[in-house]
Amino acid sequence: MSEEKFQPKIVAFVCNWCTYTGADLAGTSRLKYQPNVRLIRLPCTGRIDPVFIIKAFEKGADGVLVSGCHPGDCHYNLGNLHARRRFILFSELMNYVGIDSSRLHFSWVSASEGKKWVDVINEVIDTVREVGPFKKYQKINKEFVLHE
Amino acid sequence: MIVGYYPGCSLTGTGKEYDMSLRKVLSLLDVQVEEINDWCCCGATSAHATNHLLSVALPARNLMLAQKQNLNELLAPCAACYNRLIGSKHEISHNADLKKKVEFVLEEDFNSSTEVINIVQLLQKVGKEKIKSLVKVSLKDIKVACYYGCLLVRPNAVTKFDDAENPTSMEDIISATGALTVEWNYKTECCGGAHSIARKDIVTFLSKNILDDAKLNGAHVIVVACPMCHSNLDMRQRAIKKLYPSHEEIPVLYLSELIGIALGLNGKELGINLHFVDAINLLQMVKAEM
Amino acid sequence: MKIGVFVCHCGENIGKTVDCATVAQRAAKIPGVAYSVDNKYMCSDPGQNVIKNAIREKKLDAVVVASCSPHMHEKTFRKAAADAGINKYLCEIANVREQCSWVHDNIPDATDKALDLVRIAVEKVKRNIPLTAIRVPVTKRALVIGGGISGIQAALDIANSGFEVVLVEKEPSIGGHMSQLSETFPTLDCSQCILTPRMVEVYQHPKIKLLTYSEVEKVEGFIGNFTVTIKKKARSIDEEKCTGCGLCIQKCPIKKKAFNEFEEGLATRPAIYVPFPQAVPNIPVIDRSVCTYYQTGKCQMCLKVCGREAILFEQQDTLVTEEVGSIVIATGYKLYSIDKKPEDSEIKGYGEYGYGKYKDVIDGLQFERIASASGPTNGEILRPSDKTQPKKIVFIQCVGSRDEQKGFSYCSKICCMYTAKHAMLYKHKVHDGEAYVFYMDIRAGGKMYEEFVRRAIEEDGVKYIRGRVSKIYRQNGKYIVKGEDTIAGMPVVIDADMVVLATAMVAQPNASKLAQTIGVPYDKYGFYQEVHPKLRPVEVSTAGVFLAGACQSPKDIPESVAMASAAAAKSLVLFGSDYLEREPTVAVVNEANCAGCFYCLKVCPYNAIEKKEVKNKLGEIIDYIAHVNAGLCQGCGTCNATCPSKSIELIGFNDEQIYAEINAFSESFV
Amino acid sequence: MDEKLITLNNLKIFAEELLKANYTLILQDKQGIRWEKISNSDELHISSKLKPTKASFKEFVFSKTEPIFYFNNKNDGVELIDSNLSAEKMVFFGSKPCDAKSINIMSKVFNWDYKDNFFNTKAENSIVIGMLCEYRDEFCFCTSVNLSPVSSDGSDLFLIPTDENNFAIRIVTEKGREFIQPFLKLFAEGNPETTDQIFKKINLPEKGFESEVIRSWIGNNFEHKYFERAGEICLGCGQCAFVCPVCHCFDIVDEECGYSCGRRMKNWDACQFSLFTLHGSGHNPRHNQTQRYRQRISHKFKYYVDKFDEILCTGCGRCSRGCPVGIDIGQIAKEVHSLAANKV
Amino acid sequence: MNELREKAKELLLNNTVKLIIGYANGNGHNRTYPFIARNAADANRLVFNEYCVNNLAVYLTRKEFKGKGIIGIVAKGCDVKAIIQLIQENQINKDEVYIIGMNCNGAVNQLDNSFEKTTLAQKCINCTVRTPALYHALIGTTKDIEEPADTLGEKIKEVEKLNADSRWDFWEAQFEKCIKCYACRQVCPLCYCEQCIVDKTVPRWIESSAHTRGNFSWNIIRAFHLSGRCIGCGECERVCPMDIPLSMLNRKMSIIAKKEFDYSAGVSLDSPTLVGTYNMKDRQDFIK
Repeated sequence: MSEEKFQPKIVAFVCNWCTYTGADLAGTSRLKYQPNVRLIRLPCTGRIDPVFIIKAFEKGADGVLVSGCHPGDCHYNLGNLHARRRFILFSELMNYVGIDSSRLHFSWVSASEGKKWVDVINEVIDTVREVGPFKKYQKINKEFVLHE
Repeated sequence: MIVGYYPGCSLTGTGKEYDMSLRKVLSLLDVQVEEINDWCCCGATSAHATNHLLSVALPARNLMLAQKQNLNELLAPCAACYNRLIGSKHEISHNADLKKKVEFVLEEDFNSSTEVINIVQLLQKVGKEKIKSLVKVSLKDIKVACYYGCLLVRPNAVTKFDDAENPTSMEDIISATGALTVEWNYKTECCGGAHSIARKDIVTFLSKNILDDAKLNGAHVIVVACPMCHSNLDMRQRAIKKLYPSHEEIPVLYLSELIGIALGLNGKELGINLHFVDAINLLQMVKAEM
Repeated sequence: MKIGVFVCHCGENIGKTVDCATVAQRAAKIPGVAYSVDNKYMCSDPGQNVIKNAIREKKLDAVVVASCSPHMHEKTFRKAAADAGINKYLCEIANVREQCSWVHDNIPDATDKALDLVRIAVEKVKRNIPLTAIRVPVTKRALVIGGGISGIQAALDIANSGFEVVLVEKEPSIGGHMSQLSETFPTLDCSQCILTPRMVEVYQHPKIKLLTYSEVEKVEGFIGNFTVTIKKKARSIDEEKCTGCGLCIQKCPIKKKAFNEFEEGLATRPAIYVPFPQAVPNIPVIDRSVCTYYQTGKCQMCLKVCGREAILFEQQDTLVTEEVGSIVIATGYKLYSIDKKPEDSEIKGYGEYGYGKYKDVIDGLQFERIASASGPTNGEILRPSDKTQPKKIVFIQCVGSRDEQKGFSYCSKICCMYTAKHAMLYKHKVHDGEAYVFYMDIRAGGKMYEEFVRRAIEEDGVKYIRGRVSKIYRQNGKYIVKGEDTIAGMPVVIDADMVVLATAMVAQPNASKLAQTIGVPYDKYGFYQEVHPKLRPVEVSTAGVFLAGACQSPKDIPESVAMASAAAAKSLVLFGSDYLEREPTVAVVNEANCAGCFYCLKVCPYNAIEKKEVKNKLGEIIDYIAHVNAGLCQGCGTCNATCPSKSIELIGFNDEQIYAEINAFSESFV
Repeated sequence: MDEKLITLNNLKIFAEELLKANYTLILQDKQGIRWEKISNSDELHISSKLKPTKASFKEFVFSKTEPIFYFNNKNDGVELIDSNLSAEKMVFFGSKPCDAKSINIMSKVFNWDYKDNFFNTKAENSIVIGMLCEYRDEFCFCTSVNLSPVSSDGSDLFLIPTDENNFAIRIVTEKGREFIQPFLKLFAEGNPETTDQIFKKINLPEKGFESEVIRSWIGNNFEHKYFERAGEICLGCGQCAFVCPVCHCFDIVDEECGYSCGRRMKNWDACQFSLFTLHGSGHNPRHNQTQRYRQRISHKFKYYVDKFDEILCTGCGRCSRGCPVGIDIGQIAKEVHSLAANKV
Repeated sequence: MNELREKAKELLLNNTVKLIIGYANGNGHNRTYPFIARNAADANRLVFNEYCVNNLAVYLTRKEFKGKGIIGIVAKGCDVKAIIQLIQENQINKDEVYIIGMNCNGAVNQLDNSFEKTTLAQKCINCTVRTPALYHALIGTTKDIEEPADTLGEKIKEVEKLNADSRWDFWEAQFEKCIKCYACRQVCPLCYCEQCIVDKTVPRWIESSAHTRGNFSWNIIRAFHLSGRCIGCGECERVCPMDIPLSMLNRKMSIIAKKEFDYSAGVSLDSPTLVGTYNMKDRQDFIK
């Protein structure tokens, strides 16, 4: 009997103009990807605060993806550039405290890259599946959980 | 500076003066060459005409040998060797299936990080300033036509070196010796290449066009960086003369030989005496010894 | 709060992979959901009525529609909600089609995911607040940047509708590239004959303010309310006094020195000059880089001969500020400069063609000037090197275009046509001449275009060779063109007297700078990026800015003119109302908590954050805190994410809403 | 008074037995930071000369954070679920008199009207094995708050080192007696008089102030300008309260456990935080730090005494040792005392 | 010391400053504590020596002092870095502070509350601002000091060498200890928010409960909010009652800022801030 495959939970924070639209395009093109991801639509990667990512882990995510427009494509011109700098700092910090790039992913997916979206999301899911459930975070999430 | 050295078959045979001159010049330029042990055929000519996998696996083996000798850079003086080595590396890294096959043949993982370079690239790394500082014999009186042939800069996407249609890197290096380089039109035209043996008529005709244009534009000498080019342009001049009696001979030197002259080496040391077309006049022009 | 959930089957589109009935049933258990139902087609009239009736009958406060992407029908459903009497911002969409049913095929997984998406939307909508659109007044005045045919057309269309236009041209005269052309395809009518009346019309139009020799320096504000700073470069001429008599130009002692831009270097001009005889305005300009007075302090010949004392050597650049409501960018193109590598070293030149080295290897615009009756040869086809008539001429298409090696993969679109035109003009003027055209493909899509090319081949005997040229070199006074005829499968060598290269149309060299000034996205080639390639081809992502002509991509004259009129129409749509309604999703500052570090101000792409004074009871300023100018804010939320204390929040996507959305995941994860 | 003797070796065996009997042993950690549970008698590390840990063992009876109940938000209403009370039996081993007293002091506030079961359950399940204290530094002032290094007040059992390898152990409470009963075989009989001799030799910290003087002065000098200077450098962190063995203020917050369910948490709070008294309206009755600092002094030396006849301070000196800006409560009390004495 | 007192007296007497934030001696022990001098008598109590570890810049943004006229402050080079950062972040007006800059020969390491051990503080190793970068008056002289090894840098490298799981375990053990007393925040000159994100209740991004999850979020976000802003005074680590090695976080962020953006906080009034600016060339190899 083969063991059931671990189904990771991925939260994706995406910008409305590029990645969300790119994900729509994947749908319109009837491309298929694994269903383990839930998107949260934001106006811009500039809106994505590191606390969102931490909160997603606190809520049980095994992996997080942040995705927005390629530099130069930002609907708001600069939002993604500020976000990029922010996430250089934050991803380094997360890596330092033990949340490395196998759980925390970043991508630029434009509105026309439906295929890339599918590739990125499958890659993220596969990578997280490989490293398994985020037991380390689950342990601290379970402190004070009521066992019935 | 230490650089790996892949001589290939030509440099041990018809092109041995290329090997001689190159080793001498590089030692003057403080470049140590480390020949890769147990190297084999680069896969040019026969292999890549008959068996694609073989033509990739042969250079792959050589690259892995270089890797094992911890060589960061591998010099392939022969343009054909250069082309095979760099081309195979490119192909393997862009084709996972091929990589698997090659690894099966090699019986090891292919993970080459060695950079394959040609002689012009090596001299660029050495630097014009360095060459200039060591020049003993000024070549300011001679005019040089730089002949690139087909393999040195192509395919551009793989070599990522110079402009395939209008290369100028050799001219730039030669300017360090003080020699003048002429603007001419046949620097990338075909010399007939491997037809040398089977279709002498084609080679004679194509080579003649190249030699003529060089002369027409005032060159005293043609400089090449490929043993095949050299053999066609140098060896075929007698045949040309038979067909076109008015043909005047023009010496064809390897890039290393020309630089060797400038660095004060004599003709014999550089193997210039081994050429079919005499270069004695050229050497006299710069008052260099044969 | 009573929330209604409406799950759409979208026919089979959603229904076949998402069990919509189950989603609706399970959604009913979500705290706050008072009503939940599925329907075959939610966006249809009956479907919308289901929503409207439920809102009225169940007294719903907010609705969630699980359907296609919000980009598709958010507006539809928000309107339906509004029709039924709730604020339209209390309607949220769960995207269960594009991001669920269409991309997954396992029904249980897709159904679970759909329910999650519904739950996320429910949690968000619980925290939505009723909003009203922001109204901002519209300045009914347009700025047109670029005075080529596109700019001229856009300016005239807007002005003729009764609105003021400011037309800015960086050169001393309007007219653009079209004024350099000899004849135009496919009719072969004289370019200047059709253009110059338009130029004069612009000049005389009471509603058009023409600023030539000027450049846009700074653009502030937003749709309907732009403030534009324009630099008027010093002409060294008093424009009020100058009558355009031209005496100064005749008397200028350095006639043969300066590079003549208009003639593409095929002729020279004096230091004081008008670019061409029909220039508008007909006012000269002094080229200070060559003028003897500016170089040595002596001469002043122009000043001496000018009866109107219109020469102003001390004139300075001045800055002009204009208030406009819309901006039309019509900055056009440049020809790919083939003689040297562009600064961006990724792009390689065509050294093998010898442009720049051989005087008789010229580009298309130079040929236009040679063929033009007002050009340096008065329309006679003479080659630049020795002014003899070329008997054999080779035209090469796609020089730069469609050549990834040189950095431009795109087709320049007009070269097939103008090369045919050039060959034809040549054959018309040199009857015994031979014309060869090397081409890759003939792309003659357009009214009467294919016929035009056929005419060149069949009636005028132009020889078309399908293939590329590898090398051009000089031998015995001839230009040896070596190429390949791919149809015959043979190499071709032509000993030509002259070669014309149809070089690529590329973006203006400073296109990216202007783009950044205005806030317009641009593609990797530097062409401005439209919002949607099909449905919104003249708009850019910055609202109120429109594109016309070749600044967007290579275009011919009729396309440029059509696009210019379209851009004008878009401006007029804007001017059709006194107020603009804008999405109210803007940032607001929690003034009690703002510490005034102003990181928000630093990251705001729109300069929408201002420093607001905080005063004590005595009226003394005791602190500064951030304040959002809602007119400028576009709602990106970068400030919100940057603010360490979250004292600035983006309405519609505030922290509480996003928190609730993230939290909505946990059930599926616990 | 009952007194027993025990060797160091047997003390270890005693610890071993306690672990076997499912007691949780809690000791000062080796880094001097806080008290920690040990799982092995080899880790038994006690000495009368140890410096007090930065934090007291308060967190074991009054948790820094704990759920008081859970809730489940459903479409048809809210379901409440009680929190489990821990029945862990805890032994605080080697507590200094200034720590040992803390449970008694806090017990008063947790029982004066509402009986706080969270505290009481833990307190009832706790055994405090106090120990004579031979540590002194300039921050110690137990004698000024009516305690002393030899006080067994608050301890159930009290250890007195007689030499390097031997201890006397005094049975202080009935609870202590019951607790030790099963293990008596490890103990020999002792003589209280010998240990009294030891007590006499112990060097006591100098008494710096009379707490009663402080109490009455504060009552009459609420607006005294002394407080303005005393508290002006306070940065408003909660360290003093959190390391204090008897500070017991807490905050109540809700947090999620998952989607639409959550728990109500009881968390430590501190009167030095500006949020401590912030009203929902935005009004803050103690709007500056000096007022907050005055509150701290007043609560410790007056209000608690008025209400419970107990000083809310054991003189352990932790808050002064740890204060980021060096505010020394013993010093301040001394200054207040001299203000009172000089009738300023 | 006399020079400082004289200068302080002069400033107070001629009303250049309203008050001076400085250091005074404790009672009997070596430690000094922050002291507000308002008159000449107060000025005579001011001291400056190697025990003056506190970063007094924290007081500049406090409501009790801010906006009530020019404040004088006795500041070491590192404290001045904080002042520069505060000016850049619009927290204090450059014209409303009078910096009495102290040439500094290093502060002692507070291994013990009473400063009995006098090794050089970690923050003083490789100090580049022993003479402050900005001051109105400069007092004292610098002399050569012996610097111990940079053990903090070593510790960071050791943690970096661990694998991700072990890094997590290391930090989990550290953060578990946190009691949320917020001494780190209160003592930090750059934690000046009117309302800290941890105190924000709608929504509560960071749980205020002192359980490991809440502590993890708190310490991570604090480090993140300080990235590119922390000037490395080490006060947070010094005051942490639970001995959490906060400098290992903050120093790491400074190292990243230096490596990725060649940026150091508090160096100059004219340099742009790290967050709030961007560069087209910013690294993006971590972005797919």
